[in-house]
Amino acid sequence: GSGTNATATPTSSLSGEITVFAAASLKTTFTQLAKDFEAANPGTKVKLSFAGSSDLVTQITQGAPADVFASADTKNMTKLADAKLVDGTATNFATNVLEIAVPPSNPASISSFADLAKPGVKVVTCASQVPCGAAADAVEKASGVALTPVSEESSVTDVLGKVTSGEADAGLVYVTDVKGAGDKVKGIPFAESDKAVNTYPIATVGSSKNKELAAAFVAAVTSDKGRKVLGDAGFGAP
Amino acid sequence: MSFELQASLQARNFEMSLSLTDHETVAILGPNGAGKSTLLAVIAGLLRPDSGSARIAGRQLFNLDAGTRHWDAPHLRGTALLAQEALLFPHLSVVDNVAFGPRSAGAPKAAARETAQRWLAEVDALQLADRKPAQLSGGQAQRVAVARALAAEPELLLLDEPMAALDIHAAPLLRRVLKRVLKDRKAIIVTHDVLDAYMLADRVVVVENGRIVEEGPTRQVLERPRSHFAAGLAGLNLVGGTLGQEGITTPDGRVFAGQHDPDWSPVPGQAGVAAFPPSSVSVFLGDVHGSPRNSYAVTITDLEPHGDQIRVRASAGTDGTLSADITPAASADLGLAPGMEVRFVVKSALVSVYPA
Amino acid sequence: MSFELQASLQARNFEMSLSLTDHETVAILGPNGAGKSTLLAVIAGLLRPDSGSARIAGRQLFNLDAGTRHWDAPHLRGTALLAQEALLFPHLSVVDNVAFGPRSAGAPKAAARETAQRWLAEVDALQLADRKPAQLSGGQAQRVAVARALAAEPELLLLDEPMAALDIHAAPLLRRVLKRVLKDRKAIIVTHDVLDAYMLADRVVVVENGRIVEEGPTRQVLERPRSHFAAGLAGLNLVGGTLGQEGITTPDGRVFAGQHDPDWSPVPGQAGVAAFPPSSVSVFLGDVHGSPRNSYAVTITDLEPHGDQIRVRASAGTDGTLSADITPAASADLGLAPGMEVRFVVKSALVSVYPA
Amino acid sequence: MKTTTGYHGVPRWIYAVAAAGGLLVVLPLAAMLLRVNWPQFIPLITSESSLAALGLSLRTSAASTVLCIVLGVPLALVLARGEFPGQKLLRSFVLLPLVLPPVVGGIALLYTFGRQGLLGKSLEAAGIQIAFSTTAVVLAQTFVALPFLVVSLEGALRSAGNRYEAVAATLGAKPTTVLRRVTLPLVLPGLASGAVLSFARSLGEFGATLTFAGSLEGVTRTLPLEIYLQRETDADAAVALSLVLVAVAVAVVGLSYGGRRRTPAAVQS
Amino acid sequence: MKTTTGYHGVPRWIYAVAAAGGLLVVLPLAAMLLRVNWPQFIPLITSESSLAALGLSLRTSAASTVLCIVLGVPLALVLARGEFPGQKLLRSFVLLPLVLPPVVGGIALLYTFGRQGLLGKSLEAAGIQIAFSTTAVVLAQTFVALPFLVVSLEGALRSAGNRYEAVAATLGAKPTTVLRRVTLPLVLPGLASGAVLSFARSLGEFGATLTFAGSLEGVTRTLPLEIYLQRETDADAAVALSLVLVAVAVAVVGLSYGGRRRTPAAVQS
Ligand SMILES: Nc1ncnc2c1ncn2[C@@H]1O[C@H](COP(=O)(O)OP(=O)(O)OP(=O)(O)O)[C@@H](O)[C@H]1O
Ligand SMILES: Nc1ncnc2c1ncn2[C@@H]1O[C@H](COP(=O)(O)OP(=O)(O)OP(=O)(O)O)[C@@H](O)[C@H]1O
Ligand SMILES: [Mg+2]
Ligand SMILES: [Mg+2]
Repeated sequence: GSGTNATATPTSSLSGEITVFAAASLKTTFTQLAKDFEAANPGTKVKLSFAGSSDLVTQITQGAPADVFASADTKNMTKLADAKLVDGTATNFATNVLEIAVPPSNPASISSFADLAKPGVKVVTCASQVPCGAAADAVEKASGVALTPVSEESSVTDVLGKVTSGEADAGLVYVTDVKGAGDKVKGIPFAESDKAVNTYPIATVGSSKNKELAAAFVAAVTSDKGRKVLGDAGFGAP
Repeated sequence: MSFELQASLQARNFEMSLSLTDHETVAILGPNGAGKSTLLAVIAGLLRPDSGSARIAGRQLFNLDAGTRHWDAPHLRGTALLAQEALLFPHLSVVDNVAFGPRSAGAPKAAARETAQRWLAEVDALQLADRKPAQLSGGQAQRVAVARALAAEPELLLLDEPMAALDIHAAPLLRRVLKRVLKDRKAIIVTHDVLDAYMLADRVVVVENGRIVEEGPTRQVLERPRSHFAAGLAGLNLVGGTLGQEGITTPDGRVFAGQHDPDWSPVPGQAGVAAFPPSSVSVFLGDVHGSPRNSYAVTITDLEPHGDQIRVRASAGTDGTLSADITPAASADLGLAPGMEVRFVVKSALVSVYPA
Repeated sequence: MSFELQASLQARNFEMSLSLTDHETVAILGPNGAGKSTLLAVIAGLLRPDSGSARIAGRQLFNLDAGTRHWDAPHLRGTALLAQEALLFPHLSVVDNVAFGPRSAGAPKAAARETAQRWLAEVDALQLADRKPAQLSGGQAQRVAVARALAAEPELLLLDEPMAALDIHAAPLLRRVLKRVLKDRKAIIVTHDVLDAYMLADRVVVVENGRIVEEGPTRQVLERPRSHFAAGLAGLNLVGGTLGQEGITTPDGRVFAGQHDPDWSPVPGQAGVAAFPPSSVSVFLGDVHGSPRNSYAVTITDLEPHGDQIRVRASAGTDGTLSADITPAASADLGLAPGMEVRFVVKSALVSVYPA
Repeated sequence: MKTTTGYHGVPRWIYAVAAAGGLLVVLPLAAMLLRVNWPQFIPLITSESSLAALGLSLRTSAASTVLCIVLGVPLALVLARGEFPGQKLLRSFVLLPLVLPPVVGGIALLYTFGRQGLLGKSLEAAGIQIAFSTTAVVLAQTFVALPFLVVSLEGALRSAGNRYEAVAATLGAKPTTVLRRVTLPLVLPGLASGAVLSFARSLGEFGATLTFAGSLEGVTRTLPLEIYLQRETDADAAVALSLVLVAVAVAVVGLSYGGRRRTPAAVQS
Repeated sequence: MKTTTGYHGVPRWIYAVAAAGGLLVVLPLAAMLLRVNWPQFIPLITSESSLAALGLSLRTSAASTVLCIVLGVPLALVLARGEFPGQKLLRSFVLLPLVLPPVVGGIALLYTFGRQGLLGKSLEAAGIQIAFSTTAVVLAQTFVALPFLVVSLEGALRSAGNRYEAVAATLGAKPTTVLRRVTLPLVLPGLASGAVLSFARSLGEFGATLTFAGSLEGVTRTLPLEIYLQRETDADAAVALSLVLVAVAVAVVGLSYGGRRRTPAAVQS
C-alpha cells in the first residue's frame, strides 16, 4: 500500500482526537494499534467504535462522527466510496483466509476440506450474504465439494460459537478467529483456502474534522509495525 | 326552583323529572330496580342520560336537549354522592378518606383533617380514624362513607341508602346527625325505611319502573298513599277502582265502602282508591251478615307473626293482596292455614276513600 | 352437637365459641364491628384464627389447638357463605351465578340451570336470569346472591345480613323463603333486624367486642334481655345493678323496684337487671308523689317521633340512657326540649327484675 | 353502555403529553415507510426465502406462545397467589431473560440444551437433539417471551384480588374448578395482553435464536434472521421485510385487543 | 394480616407445572454460572471499559425509565380511559417496538433523527445532533422500553376500573387531583412493575443502540454492547460480563418488587 513514509517517528504537529470505525473482528488488533499510536504521538486520542462493517457503513452514511473506517471486506468500503464519503482511495491493509475450526477433541476426525462433506458431520458456515459465507461458496466451487451445513450463520463469531460450544463438529472461519479463540478450537488449514482471500481496506472518511491525524493513523496501521501487530493476530499481508 | 331535573335514559327505561326548593330534603322510595340509584347517578354526572337537563340555582349541570350537548363533569356540579357501596379509597386512611372532599375544595391539609375528624366524631367513628378501609367492618365503612359525603359540604347532597348495614344504635344516631345537617341543605335521600322518610324528608317521591308514581309531603303520601308501594310502606291495604256512590268499585266488581273528606265530593266514575289498616280487617270462616258492609272472599297465602299479632296475607284475585292482623288466639281458634278460603271483613268506618 | 366452634383471633380481639344442634338456626346480633362477619369468615374457612377448632357432625373443619394444624379448605367444609357484599361473579350471567354451587357439586349443566331457575323464582328474580351482574340494581344483586348461597345446598348456611338493601316487599318475601329453607337446615344468620331473629331463628347470640355477651332462645333473650344491646333490640329500657329487697340498686344508687318471677327468690347482693318498656315511663316536670315508687331525675338528650308517639331519650348519669314514649300532646304541654331536666316515673308493676 | 357512561376524567393536558409519547413511536415508523422502495417491495417480500422465513416465524411464534401460556399461567398463579419460601427470588429469576442480552441468553441455552450442556448429554443419550432444529427456535423464543406473560398475568391476578375465588370456594368449588371457572375468566384481559406481548416478542426474537438454534432456511431462519441477513447486502430490503413483520404484528395486536371489551363502567351510586 | 388469611386456593398440580416453567428459566442461568471462569471474573468486570460501560448503562437506563414514565403514563391513561377515534390504532402502534427487530428499530430511529432523517435535518439546522450521542442511547432505549410501561399500566388501569375515580369526582376533585390522589396511588403496583420492566428492557437493549447510537466507549457503548464486543474475542468473557447485568437486574427487580405489598386479602364475608 501507500504511506510507507511511516509515522513511527512522532510528528509534533499531530494533536487532537479521532474516531476510528472498525469491523468487530479487528477489535483486538486495533485496540493495540490505537494504544501504540497514542503512545507514539502524545497529545492524541484515538476513540474506537466497533460493529459489523455494514452497520458502520449505515452509521457513517447517517452522519456518525467517524474519521477512519476499517472494513472487513471491500464490498462495504465500496458502498461508502459510492456514497462519496471516502477521502481519496482506500488502502488494503490486511488479508484473511478461511480455515476449518474443530473442537479440540475433533470428534468427527476432520483433516481435510473434503471431510466436511462426510455424512453425519455437522458443519456450520456463514450465509452467502456475508463475506465469510461468500468465501466459503468460492472454496466450495473451486474444490467441487458440496457442503450441507446444519446452519448458515450471519457472522463468523456465530460460527465459532457453535464450534467452541461443541455443538458443531466443524466450522469454516478465518485464520484470525482460530488464533483468537486460543485452545478452545483447533485450526485445520486446507489448500483450497487460497481460492477466497478476504481483503481488509482502510480509508479516511470525507467528513473528518481532523484529516491529518486520520491519515497518520491510517499510515500507522499500514506501517511495518502495524503489519506486525496484524500478523501476530494471524492476518496476512495485503 | 333551586334544583330542577328532567332526564330520560332508554337503556334503563328511566324517565323522571324532579325539582327541589332551597333547604328541601326529598326521600326517594321505591322497589328494587325502580331507578333510584340511576336517578342519583344522573344528577351526580356519573351516568349520561339520552336527553334531559338539570340546573342548580340557575347554573346548568347538563342540557342534552334540542341539540345542545352541555355536560358538566362531576367535580363541577357540587353534588356529593354517597353511593350504595361505600367505595372508600383503599389506599387512604379513614381520616384521609373523609378529608378528601375538603382537600379537593382547596382546604390546607391540617384544616381538612380537622374537618374530617369533626365529621368522624359526628358519626361515632373517630376511633377508626387511622385505620385503612380494609380493616373496617361493613357498618363501620358505611359510617365513614357517610362522613366523607357530608364533609364535602356539597350544594346538593345525594345519599343512597345511608343507613344500610348500621346497627340499631348507630342508625338512630346517624339519623339525628342527618336531621341536623340536612336542615339547611338540599338533599335527596334514597331509602327503604319509612322512618327515614318521616324524620328526614320534607317530601317523598315514590318511583316504580323508572317513573315517578307518586309524590307529595311525607305525611300526606304515607297517610293517603295512592300507589301500592307507598301503601305498603305505610302498612296499609290499598285497592284501586272507580269511585261510586258508596266507595270504590274494583275491576273485579268488589265494592269497598268507606269514608271520605267531608269537604270533597266524589265524582262517580273517577278513579279512586280505598286504604285501610290490616288491624281494621277481621277474618271469618263462613258467610257473614252484620254491620260491616265490606266482606270479601279471599285465599290465605301465608301467616306470620307481626308484633304480638298474626298477620294474615290473602290473595283477592286480580285485586291484589290484602292483609289482616288478628290475635294468635283468634288465628288458632279459626285454624287458619295457607290455602284456606276465608272472608275478610272490613269496617267501613276505618276505610279511607280518596281520588287516585 | 351437630356444629361446634371455638376460635380466637388476637388481631381482631375475637374470641367466641358457638354450637348448633341439627336443624337449628341461630341469629347473630350485635353492634357494627362486633365480630359477626369475622365469625362467619372463620367458619367458612376464609380467615384463619390463631387457635381453636370446629367440627360439623363429627367431621373436623379445622383444629389449630395443641400443635395440630388441621385446616380444611373452604370448598371441603359444606358451609356456603352469603357475604356482606353480594360479590356476584361479574363474568357470569345471573342464572350461571346461581348455578355455580350445583355445578361445583357435580350437577350437569342443564340440571344446575334448572335448580338455579327454581331458586331465582323463589327470590322473585327469575326475570333477571340472563342479565350480567353489572346490570343489576343493589337490591336485585342482593337477592341473586341469596339465591346463589341457597342453591349451594350447604350443610351449614352462613348468611351475613341477607335482607340488606331489599325493598319493603322483597324483604318479607325473602324472609318467608328463608323460613321455609331454614326449617330443616343448620344456619347462622347475621342481622340488625329483630324481626329476622323472631321469624327465622331458634336461638339468638348477641356479640359485642368480639365476645358473646348473651345467648338463648329468641323470645327469652328479647323478652328478658341481659345486655344493653339486646334490650335496645327488644325496645326495652335496661338498667343493671345489684338485687335488693325491692328490686335493683344501680351503681349510682337509684332503686328500680319491679316484679319478678313468682317461682324465683332473688338472693340479695346478686347482680341483676331491671327491664321496662318506654311506654311504661311517664315524664314529669317537678317532684312527684304518687303510687309509682320509681322516680328518677334525668336530662333530656333528644326527642323524636316514634310511631304516633314521641320518644324522649334522657341521660340518667352513669346508669346510661332511658327512653320514654309519650303522646305529642303531652310533650307539647310539658314543653320538652333537649337539655331539660325532668323526672322519669316508672310504674313498678311494669318493671321486670331478673338476674343478670 | 359506552355511550351512557358519563365519567372519564382524564385531564386535558394528559392528552398533549400522550401525543408526544405517541409521536416518539409513530414517527420512526413513518420515517421507515417513507424510505421503502415500493417498486421492489412486492417481489422482495414474496421471494421464496422471505416467505419461508415468514411461515417459520409464524409457526414458531404460535408454538412458543402456547408454551408460554402453558408454563407461564402456573408461574403467574404461583407468584401471585402462593406463599412459599423463595417466592421473591423466583420472581426475580423469571424476569431475567428480559434483561439478559438475547445473545447471552442463547449461550445460556446452549450451555443447557446443547450437546455438551447440562441436560444436553442426557437428552442426546435419549436420542433427542435440540440444537439446529426448529424445536430450538421455539425454545429460544419461549425463554425470552415467558417473562412478558408472567408479568402481565401476575399483575392482573393481583389487581383482581381473590375475593371472588374465596366466594367460589365457599360455594363448594374445588381449586381446579375455581381456577377454570372464576380465576381465568376474570383475568382473561390480562392473559390476552400477556399472550399478545409474548407472541410479539417471539416474533421479533433474534439474538437467542441465532446463537442457540443457528440459521438455516426453512428450519431455523426466522424472519428477523432473514432481515438481518438481507441487511448485509441491502438495508432497504431489510426495511421492506421489517414492514411485513410490522404488518403481522399490527394484525395480531389489533385482532386480540380489538375484540376486548371495556371494563364494566362506573359506580352508578 | 398475611398469617390470618386462610384462603389461597392454588391447585396442587399448578405448582408442578410452575416448577417446569421456572426450570426453563433457572436452568440456563445455572448452566451459565457453572461455566464462568471465576479467577478471570473480578479483573474482567473491574476493567476500565467494563466499568465505563456499566456506568453508562445505569445512567442511560435510569434516564430512559424516567422518560418512559413521563410519556408512558399519559399514553396508558389515554388508552385505558379516553375515548377517541383511532384509539385501537394508537394501541397497536405503541406496541410495535416490541415486535420490531431492534436493529430495524435503530434504522427507523436513524431515518427520523439521523442527519438525513425526517426531523434530523431541522434539528441539525438548530444545531442539535442526536444520533451517536448519549441522548441517542436514551432515545433508543426509550423507544424499545416504552411499550412495556404502557402495556403494564394500561392493564392495571383497566382492572382497577374507574369507580373510585368517579367517587372522587363527585366529592369535588378536579381531574388532575383525581389522577394524583386516586388513580396513580391505586395503580402504583402496576406502574412499579411497568417501570421495572422498562428499566430491565433498557438495560438489556442492544440492537437499536448499536445502529442508532454507535458503540463509543463512555459515550454510547453500554454494557450489552461491551458484551457483544467481548464475545468477538472471547465468548466466556461475554458470559462473565453478562452476570454483572444479571446481578444488577436481580437487585433492581428484587428491590422494587420486594417492597411491594400483597393486595389486601380476601372477602371476610
Ligand atoms: N382486615 C381486617 N384487619 C383488621 N381488623 C379488621 C379487619 N376487618 C375487620 N376488622 C375489625 O374487626 C372487628 C370485627 O369486624 P367484623 O367485620 O367482624 O364486624 P361485624 O360484626 O361484621 O360488623 P358490621 O355489623 O359492621 O358488619 C372490627 O372492629 C373491625 O374493625
Ligand atoms: N349497568 C346497567 N346496565 C343496564 N341496566 C342496569 C344497569 N344498572 C342497573 N340497571 C337496571 O336499571 C334499573 C334501575 O336500577 P337502579 O340501580 O337505579 O335501581 P334502584 O332503584 O337503585 O334499586 P335498588 O333499591 O335495588 O338499589 C334496574 O332495572 C336495573 O336492573
Ligand atoms: Mg340502588
Ligand atoms: Mg359484618
